[in-house]
Amino acid sequence: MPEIVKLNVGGAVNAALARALEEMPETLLYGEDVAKPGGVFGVSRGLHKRFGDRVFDTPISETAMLGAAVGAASFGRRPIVEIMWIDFSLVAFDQIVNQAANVRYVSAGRTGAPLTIRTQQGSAPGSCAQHSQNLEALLLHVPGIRVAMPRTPQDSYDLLLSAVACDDPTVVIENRTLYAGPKDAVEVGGPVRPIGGHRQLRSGADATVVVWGAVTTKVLDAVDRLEAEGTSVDVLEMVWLNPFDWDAVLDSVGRTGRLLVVHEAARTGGFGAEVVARIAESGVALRSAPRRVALDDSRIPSAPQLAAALLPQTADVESALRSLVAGGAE
Amino acid sequence: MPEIVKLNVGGAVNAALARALEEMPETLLYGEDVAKPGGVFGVSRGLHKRFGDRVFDTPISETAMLGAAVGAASFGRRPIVEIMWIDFSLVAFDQIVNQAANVRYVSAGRTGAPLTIRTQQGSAPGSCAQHSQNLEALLLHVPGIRVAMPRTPQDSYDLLLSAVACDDPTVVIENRTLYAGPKDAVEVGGPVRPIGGHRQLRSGADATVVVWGAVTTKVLDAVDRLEAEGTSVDVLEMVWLNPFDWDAVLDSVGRTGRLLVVHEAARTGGFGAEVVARIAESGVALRSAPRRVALDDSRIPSAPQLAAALLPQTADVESALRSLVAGGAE
Amino acid sequence: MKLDDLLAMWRIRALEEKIRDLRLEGSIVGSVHLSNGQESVAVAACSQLRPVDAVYATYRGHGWAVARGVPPREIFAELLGRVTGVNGGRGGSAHFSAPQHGFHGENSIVGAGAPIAVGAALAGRFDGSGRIALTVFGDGAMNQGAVAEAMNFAAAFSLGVVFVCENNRYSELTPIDDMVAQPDLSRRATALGIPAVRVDGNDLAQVRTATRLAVESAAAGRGPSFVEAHTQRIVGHYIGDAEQYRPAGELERDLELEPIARLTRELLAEGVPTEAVARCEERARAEMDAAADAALADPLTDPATAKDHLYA
Amino acid sequence: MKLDDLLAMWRIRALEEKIRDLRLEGSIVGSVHLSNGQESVAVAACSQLRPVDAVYATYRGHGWAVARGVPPREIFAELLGRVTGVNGGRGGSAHFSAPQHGFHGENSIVGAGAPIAVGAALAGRFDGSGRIALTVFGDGAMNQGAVAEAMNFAAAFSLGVVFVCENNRYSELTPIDDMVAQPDLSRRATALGIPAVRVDGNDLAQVRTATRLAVESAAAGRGPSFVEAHTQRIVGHYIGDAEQYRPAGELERDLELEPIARLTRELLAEGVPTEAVARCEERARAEMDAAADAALADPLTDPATAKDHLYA
Ligand SMILES: Cc1ncc(C[n+]2csc(CCOP(=O)(O)OP(=O)(O)O)c2C)c(N)n1
Ligand SMILES: Cc1ncc(C[n+]2csc(CCOP(=O)(O)OP(=O)(O)O)c2C)c(N)n1
Ligand SMILES: [Mg+2]
Ligand SMILES: [Mg+2]
Repeated sequence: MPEIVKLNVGGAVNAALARALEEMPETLLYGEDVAKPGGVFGVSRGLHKRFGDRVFDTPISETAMLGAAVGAASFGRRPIVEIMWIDFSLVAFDQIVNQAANVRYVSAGRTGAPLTIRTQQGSAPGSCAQHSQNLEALLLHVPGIRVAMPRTPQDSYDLLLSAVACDDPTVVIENRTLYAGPKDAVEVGGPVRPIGGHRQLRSGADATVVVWGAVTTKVLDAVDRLEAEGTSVDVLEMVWLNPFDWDAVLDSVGRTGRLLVVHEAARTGGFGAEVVARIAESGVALRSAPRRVALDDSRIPSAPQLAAALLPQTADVESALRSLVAGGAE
Repeated sequence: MPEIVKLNVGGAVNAALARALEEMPETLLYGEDVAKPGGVFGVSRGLHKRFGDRVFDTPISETAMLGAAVGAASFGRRPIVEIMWIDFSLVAFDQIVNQAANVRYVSAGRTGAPLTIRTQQGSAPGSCAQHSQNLEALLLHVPGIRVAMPRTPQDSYDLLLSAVACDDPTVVIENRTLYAGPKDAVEVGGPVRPIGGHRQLRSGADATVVVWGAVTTKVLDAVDRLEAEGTSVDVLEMVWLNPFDWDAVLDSVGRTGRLLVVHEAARTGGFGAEVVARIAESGVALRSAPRRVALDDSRIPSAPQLAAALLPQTADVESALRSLVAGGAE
Repeated sequence: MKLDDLLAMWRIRALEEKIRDLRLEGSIVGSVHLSNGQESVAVAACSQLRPVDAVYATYRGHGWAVARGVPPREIFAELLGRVTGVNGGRGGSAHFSAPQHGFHGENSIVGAGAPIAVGAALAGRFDGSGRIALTVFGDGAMNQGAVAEAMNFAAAFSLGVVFVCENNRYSELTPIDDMVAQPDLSRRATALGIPAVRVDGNDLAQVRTATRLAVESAAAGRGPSFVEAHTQRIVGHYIGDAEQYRPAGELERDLELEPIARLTRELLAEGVPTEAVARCEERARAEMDAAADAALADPLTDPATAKDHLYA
Repeated sequence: MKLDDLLAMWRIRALEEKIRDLRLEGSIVGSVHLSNGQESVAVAACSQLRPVDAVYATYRGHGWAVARGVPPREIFAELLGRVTGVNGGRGGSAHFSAPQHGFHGENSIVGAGAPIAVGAALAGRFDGSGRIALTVFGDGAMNQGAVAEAMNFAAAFSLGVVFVCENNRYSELTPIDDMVAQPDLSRRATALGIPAVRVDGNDLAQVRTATRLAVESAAAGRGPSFVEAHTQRIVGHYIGDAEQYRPAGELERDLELEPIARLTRELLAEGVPTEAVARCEERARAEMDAAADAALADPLTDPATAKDHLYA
C-alpha cells in the first residue's frame, strides 16, 4: 500500500532501488563502489547488507559491466548498473549502441535486454571537462534505447522503477547536484507506472517552454519572474526523452504559438534541435520564431566563473522568453 | 603543379594519403591492416612500401590507436588513423570525446591534437546492424571535433588533405560503397584548401535540399525527375559538417522558401534536426513546412529488402519534394 | 565415434562451401566470413556443452551454430533473408543468434561477445540453471580491451565462463605475431588468475579434454578457464580476400594440418573403409544442398515487418 | 641528498595540505584528490626523467606535477580559477597540464592516459627527440581495457613507455584485492612481454632504481617497462571521503609506512640533526603558503575568454 515519506533525491533513488530488489528477485544492482561503500553519492547505502550478493561492487571495467548486463538481461535477470558519470559511458559506448540496442531487434524479438543503466550527468562547480558533460542527445539518436531524466524526489523514485520494469534497455540520467537536495513528500509503494509522459509545471498562454534536467529550476525561476509581469507560460518538463511526449508539446505550442527549448547540453546537435524541428515540420502556426537556450557549444572549464559564462542561466532563459514573447506580440 | 588524373574514390583517397605523407614528414598513417595489406578496401595500397615505418599496421585496439594519436599529435606528429568502420569507434569513443576534443581547449591553446581519423560508414546490402550505422550526429554534438563527409573522387582527395592540414582533431567519414566507383577526372597537387564550405550541385528556385553523404546521388536522381517537370531545386551537399556552411543554407532557403534535409542517419536526433531548427530559428519566411527524409528510426537489418524499407530511397526524396513544393504553392 | 566427428566437421565444411557458392552466385549478399579449417574446435568444444549452456561466437560463427545444433536450413535462410531464417534475415551472416539452440549469437564487434558471455554466466549464478557460458574469439581479439576486462571480471567473481581463443595466426590480413611481443596469448589469462591451456586445435581429443575440464570447473563454481586452440583458416578472412599475406607454402602446409584432412588420414590408417569415410562428405553435402534448396524456396521476409521489435 | 628527498616530499605534502585547507574553506570548489602518503613514487620516478620526457598522470596528479617542476603558485592558481593557473583554471584539480614542464596532464578518465602516453613515445621515435613517456595510474586502472590495450600496443612496437602502477590497495572505496583473482598486477605486463617489477613504493631507492632501468631500456629502444609501486594513501580518495572502508588499525600502520615518516626516522637514526630534518617541513610549508597567497592575490580568469581555444 502506498505511503508518503519525506525523501531527498538520493533517498528516493535508494528507496526505488530497495523496492526493485525487494519485489523483483530477478534484479541485480552493481557498479563501482555501489555495494559495500553504498555508492560514491551514498545512493545505494544499505542495499548490499539487505540484499546480499545481488548487490555487488565491480572492477573499473565499464565495458565488462555493461556487457555483463546485456548477457544477464537476455537470460531473464534485470541488471541495474551504475555508471558513475555519463562521461564514463564513452569507454563502453559499444555495449550500449552496438550490443544492448540490437538484442531485441536483431533477434526479431526472440530475446531482449531489459537492463537499466543508472548514471548522472551535468556540470557542478569545479568539475573538470571530463566530468561535466550532458550527453543525452547521443543516446537519443540510438533507436532501441529508452532514456529518462528525473529531477524531483518523486520522479527519481517513480521513473527508476518504471525503467527497471521496462523490457527495453533504459538509461536513467540523474544529476549529482540534486542527490543531497531538500527532502520532499514522496509517495512510495504505489503502482509502477509505464514509461513515458511529461510534467506540466506551469500553465500559460503566451509561450511554451520545453525543458529537461536540473536546469528546469532555472526555467521556473525565469518563468515566475515573467508571470509576475503578467506573461503566462506553459512549462513542460520532459522527464522521459524516449519515449518523448510529442503530442503534449505539439498541443501546447498549438495553443501558445511560441516555443523555447532549454537544456544544459551543447546547443548544436542537442535534442532541443529535434524538438524545434518537429514543431517546424508540424506546420503549427507560430507567432514568433522558436528559440533554444543551451550550453554555448564548448568544452566545460573547471573554474566556476568560466563554466557559468557558457552554461544556461536563469537570465538567459528570461531574456530568451522576453524576446520570444515580444516577437509576434502584435 | 596541379595535374588532372582519372581516379575513383579509393584511388583519390590513396593519392591524398600519398601526398600528405610525401609533403608532410610529420604525418603518420596507421590502423588495422592499412600497411602491408594496404587496407581492407585497398585504399592505402603501396603506401607502406613507399613510406616505410611511418605507415604501420596496428593491433585491434581502437582505444590504443586513438589515444596514441592524441599523444603523438600533441607532440607535433600528424597521425592519420583509420577506424575501419565508424561503428567500431564506439569501443573507443572516450578518446575522441573526452580526450582529443579537450586537449586544445583545456590547455588554453598551449597544446593541441591535430589528428585525422579516417573512417567510413553507411549501409551496404547484407551488412549487419553493427556495420551499417551512420553516426555523424554523435560527433557533431561534440564541440572541438571537425567532421567532413566527402563523396566524389575530387572531394575525397581535397577534404582529406584539408583535414590533415587542419590543426583540430578531424574525422573524415567516407563510404565503402563508393571506393570502387567509377573513375573521374581529379585535380591533384593543387593548393590545399582550408576546411569548410559546401557544394552547390543544382540551382533552383522552388525548394532547397540540404544533403550529405552517399544518399546525395539518390537526391540528385529525384531532383532531376522533378526538373524534367519544371520544378527547379537548389541542392546543397554539405561536405563539411563541422564547420557547417550555415550562411549558404540560410541564403538558399531565403530564396526558395522551402527546405528538405536528407541524410541516411536515423531521423530522430540526426543532424537534419539541427538544420531544420536553425532555419526555423532564423525566422526566414517559409512557403511550406520543412521536411526530413532519413532512416526511419530503427536498427539496420542485414537482409537487403528489409534495410531498403527503412533507408531513404529516391522515391522517398521525390515524394517528399513533391509535397514540399505542393505546400504553399498557391 | 571418429566417423561421427568426421561427419560433424564435414557438415560445417559443406555448409560453408555451400554458403560460398551462394555468395559467389549472388544469392547471398554482403561480407561473409567462413570457418573452413577450424571446424574441429567448434565440434569438439560444443560436444562438451549441455543444452543449458550458452555459446557466444563471432562473425566467423556459422560452424559454432551448426555444432550447437542450429538447423542448417535456418542458417541458409538467415543469410538469404528468408522468413525461415533464425532471425528472419535481420542478423545475416555475421550477427545471427538462435537462443533456443543455446547459440546466443555471433558478434561483429571484435571482443564484444566476451563481456556478454560473462553476463550469461552471472545470470546462471542466480537463476539456478547451472548454466555456464562459452565465448569464442580470435587471436586478434585478445588485443581488444573488452576481452581483458571480461576475463578479469569473470576471474574476480569466479563466474562460469570458458574463454576459447581460436588462434588462426591472423587477424584479418595481419599476422598476430606482428601485433604482440609475447606470442603465447594464454599467459594473459594466467596473469589474471585464470587456468589456461594451449592445445592443438586440429586435435579433437585435445580440444575435448581442455573444454571438458573447463566446463567442469565452471559448473563446479571454480570460475573461468581459458583455452587457446591453435588452428588455421584455409580460406580467406572473408569471401574475396586475395590472401596476399600468406607466405609461400603456408596454405599447402595448412591443408595438411587442417582437421578434416587429418582425421581422414587417421581413419584410413586405422583401416576404416574408404567408402565409410567418403560417405561422411557425401552425406554432409547432400544435407546442405537440401537445406539450401529448401531455404531458397522459402519466402523472403516481408519488408512490412522491418520495423517490428525495435522496442518491447 | 636524503634531505633533498625529504624536502621534495614535504613540498608535495605541504601543497596537498594547503589545497585541502583551501578546499575546506571554500576557496577551491569541486572534487579534489590528494596524494598524501604516495609522495615518494612521484619524487623518485621523476628524479630519473629528463626534461624531454613526458609524464601522464591522473586526477591524483598534483604531486607528479610538483615533482616535474611545475611552479606551485601556478598549481594553486589553477585550482583557484586564476589567470595565472597553468591552464587558467580550465583544467582544475583533476585535469590540468603543463607541457612546458614535461607534465602532459592529469586525466580524469581512469586508464585513458596510458594510450596517450604511448603516443608521446611514438612521436619520440620519429622526431629524434629521444623522448620517452612515463604514465602513472592506480591499481584499479589495471582493470580498464585502455590500459591493457596501451601496454600491448607499446610492447608490440617496443615503444619507450614506462608504465607506473601506484598500487595504493584501493580503487576509490573498494579494495583492489576484491576486484582481481591475481593480486600481483605486474604479471599482466609480463604476460604481454613487458619487463615488470614490484617495488616498495615507500623506498625511494627502489623506485629510483626501477625507474632508472625502465628509462634506460626505453631510451635504448628496448621498449616499455612496468613498475608496480606499493604505496598507500593516508587521506581519503577525495576530500570528504568518510573512509569507512578502512579496517581498524590500517591507517595507523600506514602512517608508520608512509615515506615521509619513514625517511624522517631514517635521517634521525643516521644522526642528522632534528633541526635540519624539521627545516624541510618548515621550508616546504612556507613555500606553499607563499605560493598559495600569491595565487589567491592573482585575478580570476576573465569569463569573456571562456570560449577561446575551442578550435585552432
Ligand atoms: C572493434 C572492432 N575493430 C575492428 C573490427 C574489424 N575486424 C573484423 S574481424 C577482424 C580481425 C579479427 O581477428 P581475430 O580476432 O584473430 O579473428 P579471426 O577473424 O581470425 O577469426 C577485424 C579487425 C571489428 N569488427 N571490430
Ligand atoms: C572510466 C572511468 N570509470 C570510473 C571513474 C571513477 N573513478 C575515479 S577514480 C576511480 C578509482 C581509481 O582507482 P585507482 O586506479 O586505484 O587510482 P587511485 O584513485 O587509487 O589513485 C574511479 C573508479 C573514472 N574516473 N573513469
Ligand atoms: Mg585470427
Ligand atoms: Mg588505487
